[in-house]
Amino acid sequence: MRLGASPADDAFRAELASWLAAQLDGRFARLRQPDFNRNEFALLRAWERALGEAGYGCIAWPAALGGRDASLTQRVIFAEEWARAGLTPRPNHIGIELLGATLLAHGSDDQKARFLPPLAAGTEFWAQGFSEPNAGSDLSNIQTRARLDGDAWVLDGQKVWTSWAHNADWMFVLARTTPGSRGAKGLSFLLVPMRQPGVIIRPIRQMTGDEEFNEIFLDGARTDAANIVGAPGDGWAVAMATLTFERGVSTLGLQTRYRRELDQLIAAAKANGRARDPLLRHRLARAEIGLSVMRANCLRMLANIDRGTPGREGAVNKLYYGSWHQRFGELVMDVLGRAAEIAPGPDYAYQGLPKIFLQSRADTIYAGTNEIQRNIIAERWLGLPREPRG
Amino acid sequence: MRLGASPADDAFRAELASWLAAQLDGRFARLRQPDFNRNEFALLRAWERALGEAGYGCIAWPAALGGRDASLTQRVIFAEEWARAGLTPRPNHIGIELLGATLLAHGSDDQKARFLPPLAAGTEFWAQGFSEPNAGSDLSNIQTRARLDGDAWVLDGQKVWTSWAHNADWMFVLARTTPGSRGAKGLSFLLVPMRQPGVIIRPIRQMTGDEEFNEIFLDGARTDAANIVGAPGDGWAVAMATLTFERGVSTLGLQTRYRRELDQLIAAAKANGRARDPLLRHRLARAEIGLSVMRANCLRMLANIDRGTPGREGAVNKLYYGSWHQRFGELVMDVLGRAAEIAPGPDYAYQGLPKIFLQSRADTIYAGTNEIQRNIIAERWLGLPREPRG
Amino acid sequence: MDFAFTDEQQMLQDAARGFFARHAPPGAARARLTDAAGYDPATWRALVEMGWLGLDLPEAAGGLGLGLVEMAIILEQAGESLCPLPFLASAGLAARAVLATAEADRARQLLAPILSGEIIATLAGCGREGVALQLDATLRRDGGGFRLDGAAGFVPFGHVADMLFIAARDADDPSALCLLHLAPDAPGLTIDRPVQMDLLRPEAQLRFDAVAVPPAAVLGAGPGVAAALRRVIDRATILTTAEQVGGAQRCLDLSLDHARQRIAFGRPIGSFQAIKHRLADMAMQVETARSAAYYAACLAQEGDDRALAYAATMAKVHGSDAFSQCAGDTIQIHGGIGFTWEHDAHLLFKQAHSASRLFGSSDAACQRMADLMELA
Amino acid sequence: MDFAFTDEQQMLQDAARGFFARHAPPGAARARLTDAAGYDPATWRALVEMGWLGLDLPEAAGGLGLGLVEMAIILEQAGESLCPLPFLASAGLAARAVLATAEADRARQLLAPILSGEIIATLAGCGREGVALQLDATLRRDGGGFRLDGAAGFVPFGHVADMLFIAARDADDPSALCLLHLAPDAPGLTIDRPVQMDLLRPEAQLRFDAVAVPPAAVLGAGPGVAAALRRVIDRATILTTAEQVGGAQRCLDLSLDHARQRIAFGRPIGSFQAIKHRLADMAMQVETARSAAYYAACLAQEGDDRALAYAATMAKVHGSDAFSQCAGDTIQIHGGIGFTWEHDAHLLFKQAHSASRLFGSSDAACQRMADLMELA
Repeated sequence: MRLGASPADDAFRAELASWLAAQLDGRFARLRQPDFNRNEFALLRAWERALGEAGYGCIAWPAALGGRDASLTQRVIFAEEWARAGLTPRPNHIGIELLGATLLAHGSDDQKARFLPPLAAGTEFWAQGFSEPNAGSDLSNIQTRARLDGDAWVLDGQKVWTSWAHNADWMFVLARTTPGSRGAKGLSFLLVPMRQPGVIIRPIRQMTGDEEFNEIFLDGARTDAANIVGAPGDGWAVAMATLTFERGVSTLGLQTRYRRELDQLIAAAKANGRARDPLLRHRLARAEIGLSVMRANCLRMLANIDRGTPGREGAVNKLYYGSWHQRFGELVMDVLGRAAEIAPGPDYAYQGLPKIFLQSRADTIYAGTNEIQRNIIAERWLGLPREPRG
Repeated sequence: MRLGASPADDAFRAELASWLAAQLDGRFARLRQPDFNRNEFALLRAWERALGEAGYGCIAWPAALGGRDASLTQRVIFAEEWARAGLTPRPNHIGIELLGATLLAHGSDDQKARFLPPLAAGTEFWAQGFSEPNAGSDLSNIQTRARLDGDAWVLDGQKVWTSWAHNADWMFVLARTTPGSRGAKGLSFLLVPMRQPGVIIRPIRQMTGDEEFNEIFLDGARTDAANIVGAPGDGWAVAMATLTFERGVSTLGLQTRYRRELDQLIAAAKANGRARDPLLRHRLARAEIGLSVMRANCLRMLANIDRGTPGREGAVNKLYYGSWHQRFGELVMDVLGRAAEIAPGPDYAYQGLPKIFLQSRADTIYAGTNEIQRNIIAERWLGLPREPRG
Repeated sequence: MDFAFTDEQQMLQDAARGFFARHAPPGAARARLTDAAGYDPATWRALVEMGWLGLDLPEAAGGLGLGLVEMAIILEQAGESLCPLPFLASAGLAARAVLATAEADRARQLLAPILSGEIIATLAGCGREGVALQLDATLRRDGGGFRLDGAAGFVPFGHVADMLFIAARDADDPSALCLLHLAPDAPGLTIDRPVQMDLLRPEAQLRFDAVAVPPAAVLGAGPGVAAALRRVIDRATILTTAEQVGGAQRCLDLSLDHARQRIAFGRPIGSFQAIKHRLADMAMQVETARSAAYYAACLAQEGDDRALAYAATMAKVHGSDAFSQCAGDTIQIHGGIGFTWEHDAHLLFKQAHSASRLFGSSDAACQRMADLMELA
Repeated sequence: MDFAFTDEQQMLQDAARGFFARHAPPGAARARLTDAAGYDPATWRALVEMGWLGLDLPEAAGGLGLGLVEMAIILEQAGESLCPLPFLASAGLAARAVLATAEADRARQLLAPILSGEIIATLAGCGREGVALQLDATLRRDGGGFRLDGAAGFVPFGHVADMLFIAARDADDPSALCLLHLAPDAPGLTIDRPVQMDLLRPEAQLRFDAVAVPPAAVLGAGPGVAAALRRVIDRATILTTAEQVGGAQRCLDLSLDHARQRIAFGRPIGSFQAIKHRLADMAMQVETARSAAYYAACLAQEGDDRALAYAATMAKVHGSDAFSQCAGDTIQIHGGIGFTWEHDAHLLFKQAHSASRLFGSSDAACQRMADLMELA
C-alpha cells in the first residue's frame, strides 16, 4: 500500500502538464475562461482531436486501438492534471468512458476496430440513450422498440436526459427487440447514428438555465444490423456493465474538479473575510475532510478495480460524492452571501461557484438517484432481500 | 389565536405552584434530589396519593370521576409547573394518561366508576401490556392468548418493554381472544390484576444501567370476565386509540422537562466556558429554537385536540421531539466534555444530563419507532399507499 | 390561551385561499419569470380592494387594528401560490416603518396613499450584503438640507416602488440611524434590478450619489430609530416565515401528487419507504414550521421587544430550514423532471433560498438567539 | 502508487482476523465489563507472542521496521472484535513516545521490556479534560532532581501499566514540554479508574502530589518535545481511526444479521427501504472510513509533519462520524432489544463515543484542519 509515484510517473505528469499548459495558453485558451460554454461544440471537437493527435485521447486503451496502455497511476495523473488545468469534464466522456469500456468488454472485434480508434482520435462523439420518460429509476421499464428490417434495425420511441445530443455523432441505445417482453428481458444494446432524419432532438432547459440535456424522439431511426453489442435480448446485462463503468476512473476526475472548486471557494472566503467566521471555517474544514475522504475512496476503488476485485467502496462512491457536492453547493452560497444570487449578465446564466448550488441538485439524481444507489448497495452488495414489486 | 393566560388561569398557576413548593420543600423533598431513583416506589405511591388528596390527581376529568374539569390552559399550566418544579415524569402516567383516556372514550359506566376514581386518588398504578418479543413495530402480530373460562379470562403469553411493572397493580393487555385469528383481527383489550401467581415479572437492564422495563410472563393469569374494554375482538381499535392518547397533553410535560434540561445545560455551558465556543453556542441556540418550535407545535396540537379537530401537527409531534432530544443528548456530551463520561459513583448509574445521551436513544424507538411514525404520518395523514406485505 | 384561529381568522384564511386560487392558480407564476414588473398589477389591484393592506395597522393610522396573525394568514397563502406581490414591501415594511418613526400626523399623511394602494412603497433596510440594518448608505447635512450617499441592497420591489423609504446611517452620529424617503426619480438615485437566482422575488439594488434630501423627507433620526426599524424587520421576518410555510406546503402537495401518480417498479413511488418517509419528514417540517410561524406571530403581538426578537429569530431559523429541506426534497422526489425549468420545483427551491436570506442569514439569527440566551 | 494491500499486508490481516476470532469471539467482551483489569491477560500474552508490539518500530530500535498500515491492520481487527488490549497504550503510544524523545541507547533500553511484553507501558498525554497536550501536570526542579505536580486525565490502561510515561509542562519554560516516566507505585502518584461510560476502554485518572522524579527518568525536554509528542499522538489518532473502522464494521454486520432475520409485517425488516437504505448509508460510512484510515496511514508514513497532521485530522473526523453514525443506527435498527444491556449494540455505541473523544474532539480537529488550510 503506497501513494507515492515512481520517477516514470512523475515524468509522465510533467510531460502532460507542460503539453496542457502549452495548449491552454495558446489555441485552446478559451476552454478555461470562466464564461466558456459547453455549447461551443466546434472548439470542443477540435480539442478532442488535439488530444487524440498528442496521444492523450484514451491513454488506458491498448496501443493497437489508439491508446497507450497507461497504468492506473498514469490514469489518475491524467485525471488530476486535467482538472488542475481548469478544464471542465471531458466533452466526450460518454463515448470514451462508457461506450469505450463497454465495447472493450462486450464488443466484437469488428466493433472495436470500427468504433474505438475514432474515440481515441477524438473524431466521433457519443450520446447515451438509456432513460425514458417512464423509465428513469426503473430503467427496465423501457418502451423504445427496435425491429430488424432487412439489414437494419429500425427504432421507434423516446429517450430523455441525453446529454449534449447536438454534438453527438452516435448514440448507444437500450431498446426492446423482443415484442411483448417486459422488464429487463428482451432488451438489446444498439449503436445508432445520430445524424439521420429519424432522430429528432429537443433540448430540455434545466433549472440552471442551461440546455445541456435533450429529449430524443426516435421515429423510424435506422442502424446497421451489425450495430448490436452482445446478442439480441442481452442488452440489460451490457447496459448494467456500462453503468458500472460510469463509476470508474472518471470519478477521480470529478474528485479533482471538486478539489479545484473547493480551492476557489477557500480563496473567495479568504478574500471576503468569511473564512474568519467560525461556523463557515468549520464547514470549510469539513468540506476539505470530505473531499479528502472522497479521494481516498476513489483511489481504493480504482486500485481494486485494477486488480479485478471491485468492492463495496466502489458501490458507495457515487452516493458519497453526490451528497458531498450538494452540501458543497449550499456552502458556496453561505460563503459568497447574497451576491452569489445575482447573475453575472443580463441572462439567466450562472457560472462558476454559484452555479454549483443549482447544478448539484442533479448530483443525487443522475446516473441512478441516491435512492436507487442505496437499493443497489443494499441488495447487490449487502445481500438484503429485494422488495416485493407492486 | 392567543397565548396569554386569563386571571383565573394565573390564579390556578399560583395556587398549584405554591402547593408544589410546599410539598417539595417538605415531605417529598427527596423527589427532586438529583440521585432520586424511580425505583423508590413507596415514595412515589405516597406522592400520587398526596396529589389525589389535593385534587391534582387527574385535573382534566369530570368532577364526578375525581377530576376538576380543568380547561386546556390549566392542563398546560399543570404540565409546566410539574416540570418546572423539577419533577420526573408522572409515575402513574400510563394509568392516568393512557388507561384513563381509553376508559373515558371506550369504557363502560361500570368500568369508569370502578377504575377512574382510584387513578384520580392515586391509589392504583397501571402498566401497559402491548409489545411482545415478536410484536414490536408490527404490533398486530400479538401472540398472547386469552380464553374465557367461566367468569374469567385466562391469559397465556409474554409481554415486553413494560415500564415499572413492579409498581403496578393492574395492567391493560392486548391479547388474542379469537383462536386462529391473525393480524389486527381477533384481539381484545383486557384489564388484568398484576398481583397474582400467573403474572411473573423479569426486569430488563437497559444500556443506561437502569432496570426500568420488564418482561412479563402470563402463565394462566386471570381476570374477571367483565374486565374487557370494548367488545371481544375490538381490541385493536381500542389500543390504537390508547396509542393516540400517548401523544396528547403528556407531551407538553415532556416539552417542559426538556426546557429544564436545556436550562441546566446552558448553565453548565456558561459555568465551564464552552458557551463561548462558537460552534457550541450555535448548537445551543439551535436547541433553544428547536425546543421553542416543539412548544409551539404542542400548543397547536392540544388546541386542535381540544376542539375535536386533531391535525397533522399532532401526528408529527413525536417524530420531532424524539429526534430533537436525541440530538440534545449529543450536545450534552459536547458541552460537558469527557467529564460527562465518568459515573458519579461506583456503580454504572448515570444521572442528570449525561444520562440523556444514553436514555435518548430510546426516544426514537419507544411508543412506535421513528420508522413506524413516518409510516403512520405518510399512510394515515398524507394518504400515501401502503406497502405490500411479504 | 387558545392557540387556534378565531372564527374571524378562519374566515380570513378562507378568503385569502380563495383570492389566490382565483388570481394565482397553478402555473400563473410562469408569467412572472419574464416579466419586467415581477408581479401582476391586476392581482395587486384586487388585493388592494380586499382591504388587506392595513390589516395590522392601528385604526388611528387608517388600518383595521388586527395583528400579525392576520398578516401571516395572507402571506402564507401568497407563499403557497407562488404569487409575488409588493404586499410585504408596501404593507409589511414601508407602512410599518412610517408608523414606527414618523410623527402621528405625518404618518397618517404618508400612510394614506400606501393603504389605498395608490402608490407602492418599499423599505431599503439592508446594505449591499442584504443584511438588515447593516447599512451602506449615509445621510449627512448639506447646507439647509441633507445629502445621501452610498448604496442599499436587495430592496423588495424597489424597481417598481413609487416611494422608497431608506434607512441610512447618520454621518453626525455613527451609532444612530435615520429614515428618509425618496421618489424613484430623485436625481442621483440609481435603481437597478439585476437578474437574480429567484426570479419570483424581485429586488432592486440602489445607488445614492449625492442625492439631495429635503429636511421634510427625513422621518426619524436619533437613537430610537434603529430599535424601531429592528422591530419592523422582526415583524417582517415573522411574516416571511408564514410565506415559507406556504411555500413548503406547496412543495409537499406537489410531491404528494407526484408520489401517488408516478409508477416505478410496478407501483406508485409513494409506496416505497424512501419516498414515503421523506414525505413524512416534509410534513413534519411543514407542520412544525406552521406552528412556529403563528406562535411567533402571537408572541410578537403579545410580548415586548425581547419576545419579538426571540419570536422572529426562532421563526426565521425553523421556517428557513423547513422550506429549504422541503424544496430540495421536492426536486429529489420528482427526479429528472424536478430539475427542469418547466417544472415548478426549481421555482420553489429558489424561493426557499432567497426567503432564507431575507434580512440576513439563519446563522446570524442563531447568533442573535445566543445573545438573547445570554450565552456570554 | 498502489493503494491496495501488499501480499504481506494481506497475510497480516488474515493473521489478525484469525487471532481475534480465536481470542475474542462474539460475546467475549461481556467478561470485560465487570473486570478490574479491563483486558484479558491471556489474550495479551498471545498477542505479544505474535510479535506485533514492535511492528512499526525501526529495526534498530528492536522493531520489525514496518509502518502505520500494518499497525492499522491490527487495530481494525481489535476494534471489530470489541477486544480491549493495551496494544495502543504500550506499542502505539508509550513505545513511540520513547522513540521520539529519548537518546538512542536509552530508548533501546526502555523499549526492550515493552516490546517483549514483559511490562505494559502507557502514555499520559492529556490533561484533565482529556485533550492531547493540553496538560495539567508540571515538572519543576527540586534540589538535584525534579518534582511533578498536577494531574493527567484519561490515560489508557493507566491502572494496569507497569511504567507510565508522563507528558508534563516545564515549570522553567512555559512553552516547552517534557516527557518522564514513573513506576505505578511512585510516592505521591494516585491512580484511579472510575466507572466510565465505555467500560471497554479502561482509562485512568492520575494525580501527582509532589512526586519525586530523578533526572534519569526525564527523557526529553526542550522545544522539540511538544512536536515529537504531537507526532506520536497523530499516529495514535490514525490507529484509533482504524479501530473505529473495525467497530463500525461490527455494527454493520450485527445490523445486517438482524435485518435479514427479524420479521415484521410478514417479511424481513431488511426488505423495507427505511432499514435497507440506512444499512446502505452505514456501508458507505464504513467503506469510506476504511479508505480514509488507510489513506491517512499511507500519507502519514510517506509525508512530512504537515501531511501527518492533515492525515490524522481527516481520519479522526471521518472515522468518528462513521462509527458514531453506525453505532446509533445499530441501536435504531435493532429496536428495543438494541437498547438493552444484554445486546452488544450499546457496547459499540459507547465505544464509538469514547473513540471519538480520544485525544480531543472532532470539532477541535476541524479547527486544526482549518489552520492547516490557512483559513486565517
